[in-house]
Amino acid sequence: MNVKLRRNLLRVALCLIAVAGGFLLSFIGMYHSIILDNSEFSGAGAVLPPLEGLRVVSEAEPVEMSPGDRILVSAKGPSTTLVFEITSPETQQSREISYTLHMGFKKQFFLSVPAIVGGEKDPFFVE
Amino acid sequence: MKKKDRMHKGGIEKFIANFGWPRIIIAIFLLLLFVIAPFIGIDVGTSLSDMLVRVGMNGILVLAMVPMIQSGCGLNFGLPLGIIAGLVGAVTSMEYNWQGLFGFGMAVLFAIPLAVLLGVMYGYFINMAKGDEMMIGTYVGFSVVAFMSMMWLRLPYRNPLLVWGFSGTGLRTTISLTGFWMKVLDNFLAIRIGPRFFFPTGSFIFFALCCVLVWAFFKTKTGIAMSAVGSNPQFARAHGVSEDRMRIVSVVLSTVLGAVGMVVYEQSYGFIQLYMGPLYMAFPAVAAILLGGATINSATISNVVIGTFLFQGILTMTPSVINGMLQTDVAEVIRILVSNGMILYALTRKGKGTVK
Amino acid sequence: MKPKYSLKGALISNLVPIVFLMFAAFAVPMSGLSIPYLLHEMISRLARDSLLVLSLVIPVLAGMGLNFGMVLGAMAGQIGMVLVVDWGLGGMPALLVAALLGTPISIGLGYFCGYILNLAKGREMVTSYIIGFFMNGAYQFLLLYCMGSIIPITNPELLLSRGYGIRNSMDLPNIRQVLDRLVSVEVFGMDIPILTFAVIAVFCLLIVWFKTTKIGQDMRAVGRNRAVANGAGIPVEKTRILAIIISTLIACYGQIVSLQNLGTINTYNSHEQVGIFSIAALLVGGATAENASIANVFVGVFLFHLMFVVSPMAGKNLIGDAQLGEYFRVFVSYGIIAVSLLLHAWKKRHEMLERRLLENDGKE
Amino acid sequence: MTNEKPLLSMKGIQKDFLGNRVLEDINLDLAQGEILGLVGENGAGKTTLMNILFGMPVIQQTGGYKGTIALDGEEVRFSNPNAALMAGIGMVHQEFFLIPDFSATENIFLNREVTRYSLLVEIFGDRLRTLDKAAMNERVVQVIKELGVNINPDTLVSEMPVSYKQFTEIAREIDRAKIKILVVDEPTAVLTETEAEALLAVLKRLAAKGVGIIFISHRLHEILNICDRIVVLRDGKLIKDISSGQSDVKSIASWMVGHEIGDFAFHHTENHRKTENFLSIDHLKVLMPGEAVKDLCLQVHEGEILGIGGLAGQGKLGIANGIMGLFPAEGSVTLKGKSLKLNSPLDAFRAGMAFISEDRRGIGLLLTQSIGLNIAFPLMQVKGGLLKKIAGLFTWEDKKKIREITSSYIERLDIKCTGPDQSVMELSGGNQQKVCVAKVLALSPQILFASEPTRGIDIGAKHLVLSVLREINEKEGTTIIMTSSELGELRSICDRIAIVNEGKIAGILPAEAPVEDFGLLMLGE
Repeated sequence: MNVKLRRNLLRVALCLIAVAGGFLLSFIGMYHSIILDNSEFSGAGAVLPPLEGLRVVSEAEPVEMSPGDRILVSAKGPSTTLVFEITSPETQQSREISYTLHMGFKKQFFLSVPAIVGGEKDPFFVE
Repeated sequence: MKKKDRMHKGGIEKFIANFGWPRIIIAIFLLLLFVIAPFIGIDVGTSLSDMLVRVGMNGILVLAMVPMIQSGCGLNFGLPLGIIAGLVGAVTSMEYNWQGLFGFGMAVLFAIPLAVLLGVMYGYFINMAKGDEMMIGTYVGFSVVAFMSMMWLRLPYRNPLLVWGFSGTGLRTTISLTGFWMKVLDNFLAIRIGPRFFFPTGSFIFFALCCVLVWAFFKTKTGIAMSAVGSNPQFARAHGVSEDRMRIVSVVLSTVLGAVGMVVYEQSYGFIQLYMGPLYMAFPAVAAILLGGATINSATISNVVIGTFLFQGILTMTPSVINGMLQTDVAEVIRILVSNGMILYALTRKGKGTVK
Repeated sequence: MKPKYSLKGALISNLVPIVFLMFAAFAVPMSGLSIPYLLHEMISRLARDSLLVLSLVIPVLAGMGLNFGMVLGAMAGQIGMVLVVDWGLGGMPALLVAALLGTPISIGLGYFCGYILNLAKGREMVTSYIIGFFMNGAYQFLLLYCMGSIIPITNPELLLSRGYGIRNSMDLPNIRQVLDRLVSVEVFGMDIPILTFAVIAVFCLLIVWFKTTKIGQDMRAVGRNRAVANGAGIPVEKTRILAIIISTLIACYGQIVSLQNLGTINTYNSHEQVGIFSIAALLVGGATAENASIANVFVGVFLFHLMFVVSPMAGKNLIGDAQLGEYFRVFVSYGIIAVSLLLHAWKKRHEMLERRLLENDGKE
Repeated sequence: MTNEKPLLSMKGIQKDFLGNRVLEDINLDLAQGEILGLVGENGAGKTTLMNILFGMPVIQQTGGYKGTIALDGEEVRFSNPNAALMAGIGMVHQEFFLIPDFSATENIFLNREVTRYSLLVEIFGDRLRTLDKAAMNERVVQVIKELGVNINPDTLVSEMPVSYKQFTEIAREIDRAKIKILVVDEPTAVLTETEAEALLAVLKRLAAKGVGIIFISHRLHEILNICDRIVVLRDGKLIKDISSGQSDVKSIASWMVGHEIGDFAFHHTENHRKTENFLSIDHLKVLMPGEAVKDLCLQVHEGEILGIGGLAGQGKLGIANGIMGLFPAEGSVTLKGKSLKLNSPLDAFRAGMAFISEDRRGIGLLLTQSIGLNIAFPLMQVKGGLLKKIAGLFTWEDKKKIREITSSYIERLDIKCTGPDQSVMELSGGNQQKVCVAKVLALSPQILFASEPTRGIDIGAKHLVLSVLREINEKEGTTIIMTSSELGELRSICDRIAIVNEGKIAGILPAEAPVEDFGLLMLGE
């Protein structure tokens, strides 16, 4: 292989690496806004009521949510894990449900907490 | 017949060579704008008046480029010095509440001695910095504007119409000329046709007068010597003409013209803008004369007149036509691109008629 | 032969920094600002601006004077930042992606600028200055009219209310000081942004190393004597274009570093001031249009910003008018450029005359 | 002399330059290890010959050359200087082709640096190789040792004495891998005697190593001292090719200067008012680059035509330029007992002097302006003529008078033009020179300095200019001091001829003196 060809291949490769790196970095560095909604969710057949005694742990500060609340949390990177702590007001028993969201390059997500907790396959809702 | 044809063709080629492609393109473009205008609901009369008013307003500032270009000092980016003198003249005349043509005259009268003073100083700088005149001129101009900004705050002007109301000292950023000598030249013998067309006769007479004076100056012994310094400094020196002195004279002349031009500008504009206002005022004037076909080392009165008309025409017509068509306001961007593009074109062109 | 070094010579060649140092010695007590505060400010500003000023060194090496065209690099950096913000990136990846985006834009703009400067040899400074203005028009056109209409902008918060065009200013909440804070050390209650300084140090080393390469040597030769360099077969024009491209690139990265430190972008003003301030800082540091070193960069940024911070307060305490101090520092930054250029032009002419006379004596 | 195949052989070289034949059928051989002395007056064709050898662009731009050049028996035709360098022909320039702020090493290796591989080369190309300073310094030390001089490789060229600069240039040339021929153009002109000796020794050493050297010089003693063979050029022709043992200074001088009388012989009239001490020049020193005058004394008589001759670079042009205030001058110039203020062109004009500059396009004319303005300008600026007052206030150019006076000169000097308003740029060289003459005639000066008044103009114009000079000398009694490189021309028109050498008057001879005498004076023998 002659020198010129080798170098040009190397240069092209480096450019490609740079572009790929840019994508990778965008993937890692992108902030997404996740809108969590704690109101009644009507999915495929079932109707899930809002949750009481809900506490959300995300990448930001933990937040408590009352029924009907809607909050915005932001998350960075390709995926994030949300933890929902639900303390039943009657029994004072709490359970934790963690949910991993794969975000990709999409910027905004609308998530219904009752749907997640209720194990719905498609907890997204449309505004 | 054939021969005549050929001559005719040669004539066109020569004309193009003399006139320069950019000028022709811009002239055609301007003409096109005037043709399009009525179809998109723009009143040609108003546009034409706008353009004429702005020509009268800016003409002398453009003329202020000529002496320095002719003496080989390049484009006068130090125009703010003259402008400062014009501002001081105007403010001083207003301090005494002088009105009408008298107020205007006094403003010019106050401005000229200061312009001479600043011009001499600037001339010495320019002579120290042969070969780098334009860059240094720019920054000398900027420094003086910033320095005067401090002065505007401190100078003992007391007329309540001029100074800040609450402190009683320090000139306002924008001072209205209403009640002083707003549009005294524009309105002098002005011609009005219909409700929309207005011809600022006074300003044009004054502009023409200045042009004739500059033209005549270049026919005098000093003027001829000055051109000689510009086109071949060694020749001038070999014939006993002091290059440095001629350059200073040209700078003084340019600065005085700048000062007078500024007063004219103010009366037409109706406002005086102090502080950082004059910072970039040299650029449109520089662009206009270059658009008129001047180069870094040669400029004529016709360059001034043609350039001012074309430049102001573009500036008035392009925004309104484009706004009419696209509903966007790109005036500022077009102004920046046209004026700086023109200057760039001139800077990159190999100096015509220079002997190295 | 004349003696090579003398105290007087050293004083004269460092006249500008010495004057500024004296000015600072007078103005610092007048301002009433505390030394720790000033020190903190200076460290922060050194981190912010050094890279931008550093971008001016290479074109000086190539004999092209002070590259006012560095604002093109700043524009490229800003375009990168705007896009990154729109895409919702944050943290270090955002800075890196902005730099990746700015790189091809800078190379393109640098090539354009270098090409034009080759057409205007001997008038490089004033031409690069006008190129800056000219491209500012293009920049405004791109951001005000193309973004949001031709170039998709998804984040409506960035756009003007009319639906296209970028807003006048934007906050960078997820980018603010990410580089500064990633690795920083606290000394006497001051955060020292180690990583930022490390980046600056890397660029300094690159420049030092660059001078030891063939291309660096070619640039020096082109800068010292174009005719001889050309005669020796060095591709003069290509070398000059390269110098401008490198300058534009460093300015692009410098602007990105500067913006992350500030945490906001003034979309239409940030870059305009960059050129004037950087050049003033370099000149204050004792550089000339023909000679600039890395030491000039740091001394210059320090002194210039010291004056910048101190003079409004000093003005206020001395005359009772902060606005006056404000104008004073504008006056000083323009004035210093004017005076430095003037001294430089004057010196150049005298040296030329002297050399001519010396040549004559040599023949005796 | 060796019998082997010559290293360089130029055959039938012929070159026309704008219709003028500047070289005619030159045949020249150079053997290995031979030092060839090339002598000739300025303009004899030495430079053109060397330019052809080097493939300088200027040769192609003016239509190439005829004839063949063979290097080691192989025909070559270089299209650019670099090709010549690659083929092993080096040149040491008269003006130093060095960067003053660079060290000796950096200059010697300019664009030929020894470099090392670095990783970034793979990405950014070979120009990112790093310099190997140590290797370069080592090689420089070696080369300098070869030359037998003592230069520190790190010394900046600007801090070197002149001779060291020359050595640096030679070092650069011999460091090129396969130098075969070295052309040295007037190397000793700027050197002191000891320095020159050292240089000659170096050249001899090089020749002993087999390098062929072409040595161009005006110092005939040096030529005779080191050259094996001497070639004399005159007016583009090869006059003599002789081994140095068979010639002497005197014969070389006469070959160079030639015997022919100039084209125009004017009748010498003897009715001048020869006032002694009309214009006396004492200890004049002029700092004119390339033409410095050093401590020159000269007496000019009233009404004479005094010729000033000498080789280029000796200072003959500096005299007029210095007195007319174009270059810084010291000393005293007295006109009719009155001392003249130096360094002031205006005072020189006011004292009744005028000047036709040798630099017609640079100093003599405003190229972009009209003929009328060019002719009127000095009169207007110096004497305030051709002006009229308007309203008693403004002095304005008097267009009508300017036209009149211009038309009269156009007629008198037969200036071929469309009218007084035509720009001077559009005229031919000869007509431009006529405008220059008209310009000074309009001043009707007492003393006229004419520097190279016929340089670069055609024969018709030449004759006209010379006869006009003669005419005003005879009719108006104008004292003329004419500087020219053409001895024949001086001899045809002047009463006396002063020869300048190394910034001083070498001697003054009547125009009728034998040519050899002039030649010897010129060469400072």
